[in-house]
Amino acid sequence: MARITASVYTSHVPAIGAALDLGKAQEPYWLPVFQGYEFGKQWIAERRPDVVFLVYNDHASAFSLELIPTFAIGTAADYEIADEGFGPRPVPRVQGHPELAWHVAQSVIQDDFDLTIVNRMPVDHGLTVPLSLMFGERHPMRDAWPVKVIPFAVNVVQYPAPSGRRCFQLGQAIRRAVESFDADLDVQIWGTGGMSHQLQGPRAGLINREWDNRFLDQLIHEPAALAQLPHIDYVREAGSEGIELVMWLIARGAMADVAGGPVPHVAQRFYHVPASNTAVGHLILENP
Amino acid sequence: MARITASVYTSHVPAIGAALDLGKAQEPYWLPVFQGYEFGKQWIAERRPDVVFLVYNDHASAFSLELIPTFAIGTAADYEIADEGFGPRPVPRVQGHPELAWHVAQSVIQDDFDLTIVNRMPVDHGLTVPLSLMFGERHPMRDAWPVKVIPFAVNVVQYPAPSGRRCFQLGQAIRRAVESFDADLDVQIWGTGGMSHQLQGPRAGLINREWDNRFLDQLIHEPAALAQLPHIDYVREAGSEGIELVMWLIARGAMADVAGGPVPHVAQRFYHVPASNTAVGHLILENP
Amino acid sequence: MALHKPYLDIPGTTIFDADMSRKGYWLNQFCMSLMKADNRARFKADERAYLDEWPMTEPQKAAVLSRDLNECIRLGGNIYFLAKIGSSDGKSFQQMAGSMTGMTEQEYRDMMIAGGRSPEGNRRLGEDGDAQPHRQPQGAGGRNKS
Amino acid sequence: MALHKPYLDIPGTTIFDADMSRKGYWLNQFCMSLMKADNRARFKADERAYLDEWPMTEPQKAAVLSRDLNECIRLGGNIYFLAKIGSSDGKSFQQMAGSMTGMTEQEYRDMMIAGGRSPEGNRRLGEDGDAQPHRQPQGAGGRNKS
Ligand SMILES: [Fe+3]
Ligand SMILES: [Fe+3]
Repeated sequence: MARITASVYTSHVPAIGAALDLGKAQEPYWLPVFQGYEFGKQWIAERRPDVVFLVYNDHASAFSLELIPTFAIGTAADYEIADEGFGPRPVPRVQGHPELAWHVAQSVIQDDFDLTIVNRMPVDHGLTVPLSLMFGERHPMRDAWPVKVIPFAVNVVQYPAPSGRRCFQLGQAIRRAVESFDADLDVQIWGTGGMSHQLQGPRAGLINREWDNRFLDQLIHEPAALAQLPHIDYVREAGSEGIELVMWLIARGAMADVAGGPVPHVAQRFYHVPASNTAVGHLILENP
Repeated sequence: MARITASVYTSHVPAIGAALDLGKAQEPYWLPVFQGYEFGKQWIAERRPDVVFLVYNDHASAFSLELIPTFAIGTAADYEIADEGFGPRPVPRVQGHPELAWHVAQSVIQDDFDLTIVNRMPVDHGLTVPLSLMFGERHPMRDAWPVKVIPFAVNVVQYPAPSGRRCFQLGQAIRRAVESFDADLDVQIWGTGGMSHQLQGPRAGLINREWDNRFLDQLIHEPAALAQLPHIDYVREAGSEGIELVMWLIARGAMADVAGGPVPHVAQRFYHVPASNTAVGHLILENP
Repeated sequence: MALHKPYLDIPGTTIFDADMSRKGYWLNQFCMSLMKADNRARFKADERAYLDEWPMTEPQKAAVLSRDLNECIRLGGNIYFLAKIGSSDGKSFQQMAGSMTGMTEQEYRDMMIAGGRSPEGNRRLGEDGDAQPHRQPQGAGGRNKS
Repeated sequence: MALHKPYLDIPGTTIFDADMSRKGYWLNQFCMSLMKADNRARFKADERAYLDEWPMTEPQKAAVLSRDLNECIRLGGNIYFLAKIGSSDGKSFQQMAGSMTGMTEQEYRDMMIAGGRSPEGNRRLGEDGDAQPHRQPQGAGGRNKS
């Protein structure tokens, strides 16, 4: 049977991708950011999963205003890298896991989540920056990512995003689906985006260090309570783009303790301000 | 406040559209079909709604396998007529109601239904045949449909379709959303598709008159029980394409009695076999 | 794997599930392209050449060329997609559906006018209805065979 | 109408809700077109001519031409769409975000390095934080004004 071994949480700031791609990772501005991921890179090298179920949001790359899915699951065999306006990031294409993706899609739709199934979806920095942070630089042609990826895109661009409560419930359904897949696979679920940031208007640049750290505390210790937080609190406290943090609740909902299992082990916790406009947060939780 | 005044249920057989468009409505084969809608045409002329919330399924017209939304709500101002392989049906374009559509979209997403919002969607026979049946022939250029339409597309092509239970709950959420819209609008909700039919394989042509009529009975009198029917029962008893009938449960869920209001009045009930491959069923339920 | 398929015991019926959808992806996407008049014209002008533009399997292309809809479905086609081929040919949905039974057009039409195919004996494999595998093809198709 | 908007009391912030999305539909779809290199080249070659291909309002076109992102947002633009304009110009997201505050690039960068904008006084309209309407524009933009 497949199993969820761990969940990883990380911001997916586009400037982090640009810093990597332009060889700036050693500059004083960026060094502390990448140092925060040194542990994660070693950790994942030692316990490489077969599949990463990667929860992220599309930033008007695959989805325009023509069509806005609340939840979209990628069931394709591979995914091209989106051109976000300056050419695609120089990273390998992303290989999917159609069997598991379809299995999860079918299972959670039958569990009353109204997914959109997607077979063609260019993936943007929301998905590729976390891969780069955890797996380091990869040549776009000569290398490949060392894992299969199931992209799971959440709408957080067009109001209203799904509620934290809904995301947390979805995570639980995803865990049930993964555990009913009858191949021997190690699966990690990643929640990306956030932490506090606002990219627009006179309030651009908002950072809320206290709120972010409370969010990390609660995510670890009382996720069900955190999942009740209304949308307006994210925006008011963590900036208009801080709403991306609801995606972390999907990954958290998939951990064993939520279904009565053991409490997860906190393998890594990291917080840094700033990366460009954004507070960077990163957690690794292991199912014991 | 806006209110749901009635629900209309009807098959949306493409051949019915073709019969109308080719002037065959008076032929002996088709006459009994159209006679079954004479009442509805008069009824709706007398109590024309401002908006029809039209639940239907796309038949591989707007949505290919690239992207398959479980539930898609149209929020556009207008919709082109799909070319299903022999040119678009010669009927007027469909005018939307963006304000109410967005209101419903926002409300039901916040009510934990994971809709896809769509602003560009050619509409096929699933949507236009019911309009033709209820409003009669309309010239594609000189005429317009006499109502605004909110297209609501449900996936019943790619297995798994949403469950009857989910559809019935969604109808309840749609009713709450419509009733919280603060403009004075009469809204009808239509559920389309079905009844028993199978379009594929050696079992093509399956019709189950007894099952269909029991479905109509239950839809009227005990919809909550009917909503528990599993997918497999539709396929086994009403043919592989009989699964379209889950869409009727969305419309039924939006009726007042489901929320503790008065029992609906059955204004019309009609059943006829065949139209092409399909059993035609038609109901009109009024909220008293 | 591990996808629960409670519908496999229904005779003469293919549910368009995940496995079929993956198998038939390009076959169905080819069909979808026939919604554009230009593509229909190109297809009709040289079917083989048009099919060769698509990453379909050879058996899928052969099934399209011979208009064998049962075979198309076996190879992952979905009837709503396949219907675009029939539409391009000027065929009605009744002609397409009937073609999968082995009946002549008139036989199928008569069956429908008489109330359609009965569900009796056709609910589960192993019963004795007219949609069961051991009774294919039906109608004139069956008589020609025997 | 009747859409509940609990977020209207947050200063310096526009939530991309239904009304904004309808207002900005073509502005955002224009931005989306800049994801293709060909379109970027055509836009850069003659911005006005490229904009005229889109059913945008004149104020929307003017806001794009002058790269006034606050105005673009007021007219229905969403920052993730508008970012395609900045990318076409070779601007970073930090430059784009900073441009909406009135600060110079260096001022905005310094604010971020110092820990970012504080939420204090910026949670609700009527407080006295630096994102409040009566304190705009900020930084050098504000000094130039006064
Ligand atoms: Fe993001
Ligand atoms: Fe249909």
